[in-house]
Amino acid sequence: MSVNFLISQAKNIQKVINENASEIEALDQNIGDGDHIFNIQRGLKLVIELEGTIKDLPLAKALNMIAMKVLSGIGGSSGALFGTFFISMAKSPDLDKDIEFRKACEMIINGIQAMKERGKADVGEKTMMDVLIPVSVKLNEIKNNNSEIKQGLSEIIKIAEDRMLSTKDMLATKGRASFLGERAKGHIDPGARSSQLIIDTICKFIINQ
Amino acid sequence: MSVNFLISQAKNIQKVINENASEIEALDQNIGDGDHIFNIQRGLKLVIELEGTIKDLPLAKALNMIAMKVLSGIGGSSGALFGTFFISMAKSPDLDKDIEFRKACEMIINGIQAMKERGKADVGEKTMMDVLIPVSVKLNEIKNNNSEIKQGLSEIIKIAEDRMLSTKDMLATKGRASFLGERAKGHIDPGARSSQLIIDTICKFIINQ
Amino acid sequence: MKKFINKADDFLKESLNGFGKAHGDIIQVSLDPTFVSRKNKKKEGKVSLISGGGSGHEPMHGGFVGYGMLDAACPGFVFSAPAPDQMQAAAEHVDSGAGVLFIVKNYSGDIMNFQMGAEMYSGTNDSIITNDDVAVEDSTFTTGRRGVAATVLVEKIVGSLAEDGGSLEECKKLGEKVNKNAGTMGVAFTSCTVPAAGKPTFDIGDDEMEFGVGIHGEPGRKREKIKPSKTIVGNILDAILDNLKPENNEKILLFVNGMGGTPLTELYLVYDDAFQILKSKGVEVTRSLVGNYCTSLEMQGASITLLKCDEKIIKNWDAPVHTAAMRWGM
Amino acid sequence: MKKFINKADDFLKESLNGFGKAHGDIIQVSLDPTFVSRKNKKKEGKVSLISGGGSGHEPMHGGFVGYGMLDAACPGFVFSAPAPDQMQAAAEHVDSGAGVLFIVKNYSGDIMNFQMGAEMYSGTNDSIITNDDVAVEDSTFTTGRRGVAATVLVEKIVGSLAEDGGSLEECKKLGEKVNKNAGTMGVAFTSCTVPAAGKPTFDIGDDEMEFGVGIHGEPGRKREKIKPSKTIVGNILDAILDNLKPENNEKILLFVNGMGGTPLTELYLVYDDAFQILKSKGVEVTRSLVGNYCTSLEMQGASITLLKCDEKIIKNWDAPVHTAAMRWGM
Ligand SMILES: Nc1ncnc2c1ncn2[C@@H]1O[C@H](COP(=O)(O)OP(=O)(O)O)[C@@H](O)[C@H]1O
Ligand SMILES: Nc1ncnc2c1ncn2[C@@H]1O[C@H](COP(=O)(O)OP(=O)(O)O)[C@@H](O)[C@H]1O
Ligand SMILES: [Mg+2]
Ligand SMILES: [Mg+2]
Ligand SMILES: [Mg+2]
Ligand SMILES: [Mg+2]
Repeated sequence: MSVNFLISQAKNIQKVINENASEIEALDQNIGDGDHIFNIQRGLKLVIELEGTIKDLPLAKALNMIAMKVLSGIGGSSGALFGTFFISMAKSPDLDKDIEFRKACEMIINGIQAMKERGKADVGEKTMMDVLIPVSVKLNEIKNNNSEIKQGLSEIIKIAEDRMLSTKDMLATKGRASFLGERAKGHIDPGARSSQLIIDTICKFIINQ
Repeated sequence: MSVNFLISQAKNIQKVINENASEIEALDQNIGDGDHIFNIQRGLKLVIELEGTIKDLPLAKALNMIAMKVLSGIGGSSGALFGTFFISMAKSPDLDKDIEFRKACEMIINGIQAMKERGKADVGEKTMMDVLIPVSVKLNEIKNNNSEIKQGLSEIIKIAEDRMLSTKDMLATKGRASFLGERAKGHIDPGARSSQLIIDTICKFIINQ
Repeated sequence: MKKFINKADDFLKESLNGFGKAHGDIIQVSLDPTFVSRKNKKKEGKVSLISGGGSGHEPMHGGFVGYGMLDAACPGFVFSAPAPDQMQAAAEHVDSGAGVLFIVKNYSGDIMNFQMGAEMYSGTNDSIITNDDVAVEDSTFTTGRRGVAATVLVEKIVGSLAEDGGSLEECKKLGEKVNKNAGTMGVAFTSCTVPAAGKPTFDIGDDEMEFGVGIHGEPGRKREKIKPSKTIVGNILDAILDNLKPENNEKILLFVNGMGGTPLTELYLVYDDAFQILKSKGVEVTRSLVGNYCTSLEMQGASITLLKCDEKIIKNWDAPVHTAAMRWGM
Repeated sequence: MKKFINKADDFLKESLNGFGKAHGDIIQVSLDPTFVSRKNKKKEGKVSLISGGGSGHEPMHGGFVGYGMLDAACPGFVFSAPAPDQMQAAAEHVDSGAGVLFIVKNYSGDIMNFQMGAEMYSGTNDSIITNDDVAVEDSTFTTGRRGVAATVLVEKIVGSLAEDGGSLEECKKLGEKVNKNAGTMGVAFTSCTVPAAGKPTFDIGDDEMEFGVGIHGEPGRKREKIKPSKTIVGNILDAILDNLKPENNEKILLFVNGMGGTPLTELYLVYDDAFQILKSKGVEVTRSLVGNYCTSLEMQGASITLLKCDEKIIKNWDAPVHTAAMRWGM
C-alpha cells in the first residue's frame, strides 16, 4: 500500500461509483434521505484533489490528511464512518515500513472494527456493515491462513455481493432506514451497495494486476 | 318589475352562469386573478337565499336588502360594481308604484350610469362596461322611441354579444387586465362575458313570455 | 388540489379563527363583517391605520395588525377585494378620534370597495394607494401599476409614525413618499391554486418562469426559460433601478419577499445575489427584510423590493413593532 | 428543478452568506469550517448551546442563534449531518468556560458526527438527543425515533435557562424533559428536491399524502389518499396523544409547523382544527407557535407538535428571545 495506490484506487472507485450513481441515489431516496451518492462522490472528489498535496508525503501523513478530508468534507453517516476508517488506518503502527499484503489486511480489518464501534451496528442491521464485517472476517481468514491472495479476493468479491443483496429483505435497526419499519424491506441499503462497489473495484484491480 | 321577478331572474341567471362557469373562470385566469366566476356565483347564491326574507317586502326594501347583500357578500370589482347598480336601483323614486317597462328601463340606465361613475371606465377599456354602456344606450333609445319591446330586446341581445366579443382584441386600461399591456389582447374580458350572459338571459326570458 | 382545507367555502373563516386563537394576545378577529383588529384598547389621539385586500397574501395584512403597524385589516375572500362594510365596521371599531388612514393596493376592486367603505364611514379619513410593481408600465390613462410587497413597508413605516403621534396628513404624506421611493418586481416558478377553483391559476412549463408576475398569479412582463439566480436577480434589479434611479451611494432597504412556496434558504441566496449586484452598482444596502410577507398562496417564487431611505424612513423602520408576523424592539 | 440557485455546489455557501448579511446585527457566519454564531461576545459563565444538522430545514438551526436560544449552529450540506470539525470549531468559538451543550437530532449521521466533534473538543460538554417523532415506532434495539420539530422547542426553552445562568447539568435535564414531554407527527403533500439531485426525493400521486413523513422526505407510516384537514389533524393528534398520554386538562403548547411550501393560511387552519379537537379531548392549549420553523426544503405539508408544559417550561418559553427567526420580549 502506498499513497499512489490509494489515489489511483480512489480514481477507479470514482469511475465505478459514477457509473452506478443513479442506482445508489435511488436507494437512499427509497429508504433514506437521498444524499448518500452525493456524500460518496464529494468524498472521492476531495481525496482525489489531494493528489498534488500528498503524493510525495510519507504514508502516515498522507493517510492523516485523507482522514481529515473525509471526516470534515463529507458529513452524514458516511463521513463519520469512512472518516473513522481512515483515522484508524492513519494510526496504524509502522507506517514508515513497507506495507505488504498482511499488514494492509490488518489495517483494513482494524478500520472496519473502528467503524463498527463508531456506528454500533453489527451484521443484520441493514447497513454498510453487512458488507464490511463479513469482508473483514474473510480478510482475517486469508491473512491468517496465508491463502492464495487472488483466490481470496475473488471470494471476497462474492461475499460483498451476497451480503449487499442480503440487505434487501432485512428490517433495518440502524441508520435512517430503521425509521421505516416494515417499509424498509425490499430495498437494498445504499451504504451496503456503495461499499460493495468499492470492495469490488479494489479487489478486481489487484486480481487483474 | 317585482321582487318575484328579480328572484326568478336571479335563478335563471344562476343556471346560465353555472353552465358557462368554466369558460368564465378561464377568462379571469387568463387576464385577471381567477376569482370572477366565484364572485358572481356567490352573489347569485346570496340573492337567491334572500327569497324567503324579501318575497313579501315592498320593492324598495327588497332592493335595498339585495343591494346590501351584493355589496357586502361578494367583494372584488364585481361586488363594488353590481352593489353600486343595486344601490342606485333601490334609490329610484316611486318604487311603491307599479314599475312598467319604461320605468324599469330608467332604473337600469341609472344603475349602469352609477357603475360607470364608480369604476370610471368607459367603452373601449376592456371591462363589463363595454357591454353595459351600449346596452344602456339602446335601452334609452327603445324607451324614448316607444319601440316594439321584443324587437328592441332582440337587438340588445345582439349588441351585448357583439360588444362582449369586441373586448377580445382590446388593450385593457381599467381593471386587472390593464396590467398586462399587449398580453391582454386575444382574451375576452370575464366581466364582459358574465354581464352579457346576464343580459341575454333576462332579455330572452321577457321575449319568450 | 393539495391543501389543508375542509370546505373551500370555509377556508377563510377557519384560517382566521386559527389566527385569532394563536395570536389572542395581540389581535382579535371579528366575523360578520370580517376584520382583524388590535386586542388592546385604542390610544387617544392616534391616527388609525386600516389596510386590507383579498386573502391569499398572508401574513399580509392580518399579520401586521398590532403595535407600531396596523390598527385593523379587512380580509376579502381569496384574491377578492373586501367589501365596504368591512372597512366601515373596522373604522368604527378602531378610530380613536384622530381619523383613519386606509392603505389600499392599486387594484380596481380594492380601490372601489375602499372608496365605498370610506364614503360609508362618517369619521375623518383619507387613503394611500400603493403601486410599487415596476413590472407594469405606468400610464396616467390606465389603472397604472399594481400595489404589491412595498405595501408591507408602507404599513410598517407609517405605522410607526402614527404610533408616535403623527397627524393624518403627516401619515399620508410619509406613506406616499415610501410608496414613491419603492419599486418591486417578482418572478414565479409555479402557479398558485385558489381554493374555490381547485386547480392552478396558470400552466407553466417545467423549465419556465413568469417574469414580472403579479401577486394573484397574473401574467407579468414575459414567460421565460428559468435562469440562474444571479441572472434572474440581475434582471429584476435592472428593472427596478431603471425605475427608481437611486443616486450614487444612496441608501436602500433591500426586501426579498417569498411568494409562499419558496423556502428561506433560497430567499437568502437571492438576498446575497442582490446585495452583491447592488454593491457593484454603487447602491448601499442599509436595512434588510427577508421572508414570506406578501405571498400568493403556495406559489413558488420571490419578489425584490428596493426602498430608497432617508433618515425619517429609517427611524420609523427601526422603531418597535409587535404584530403576529413582524416583531422587534419589544 | 425550479429553485433560486446558481450552482448546486454553492447553494449552501451562498445562502449562508446572504443570511449573514441580512442578520449581521445578530449573527456571524464562519466558513471553513462552517458555523453560525452570535455576533455579540460571550457572556461569562453562561452555558453555550450548539445545535446543527443537515441543511434544508431552515430557519432551523441558524435562524435560532441569538440571545435566549443557541450560541452556535453547524449546518451540514443539504440533508447531510455536519462534520465534527464544525462542532469543534463552534465550541471553541463560543464556550465561555461554563461548558457546551450539544443539541442533536436523533439520526445516525448526526449522532456519530456530534460524538466525534465532542471527542475532539477539549472543553467540558454534554449532549441532548431529541427524538420526538411519534410516526416511528420506538424500540431499544434500534436507532429509535427521529428528532424533528420539537428540537425547536428544546432550543428555545433550554436557551432561556442557559441565559438565566442554568448549569450544564440543569440545561441538559430541562432539555431532556422537554424532549420527553413532546411528540410530533408530520404529513407531506409533495416531495422536496435536494439541489444536488435536481429531482424530487419521492413520487407522490396528485391525490396522495405521506402520513408520518420525515423531515428529509423519508417515508412515514403509510401512503394515503388526501383527506379533509380535520381528518388529517385528528389522525395526527390521535397518534401523538396515544404516545404522550396527557392528564385530563393538562396544559400543552401547540406547535403547528410548516414543511416549507405550505402557506400560513393553511397552517392557521390546521391550528384551528387542532385546537378544537384538543379541546374536545380535555387538553388545554396554553401556548402556541405557528409557522415554518423546521422545514424540508420546499415540501408542502405540516407537522404538529404537542408539548406538555409545567411552570418551568412555560416560564422559559415566555422569556425573551432575539434570533433571526424567533423574536419576542426584546
Ligand atoms: N450506525 C450506523 N452504522 C453503520 N452504518 C450506518 C449507520 N447509520 C447509517 N449507516 C450507513 O450509512 C448509509 C447512509 O449514508 P448517508 O446517506 O451518507 O448518510 P445519512 O444516513 O446520514 O444521510 C446507510 O445506507 C447505512 O449503510
Ligand atoms: N374600473 C372598472 N370599471 C368597470 N368594470 C371593471 C373595472 N375594473 C374591473 N372591472 C370588471 O370586473 C371584472 C373582474 O371582476 P372580478 O374578477 O370579480 O374582480 P377583481 O378584478 O377585483 O378580481 C373585469 O373583468 C371587468 O369587467
Ligand atoms: Mg442519506
Ligand atoms: Mg378577478
Ligand atoms: Mg379578485
Ligand atoms: Mg443525510
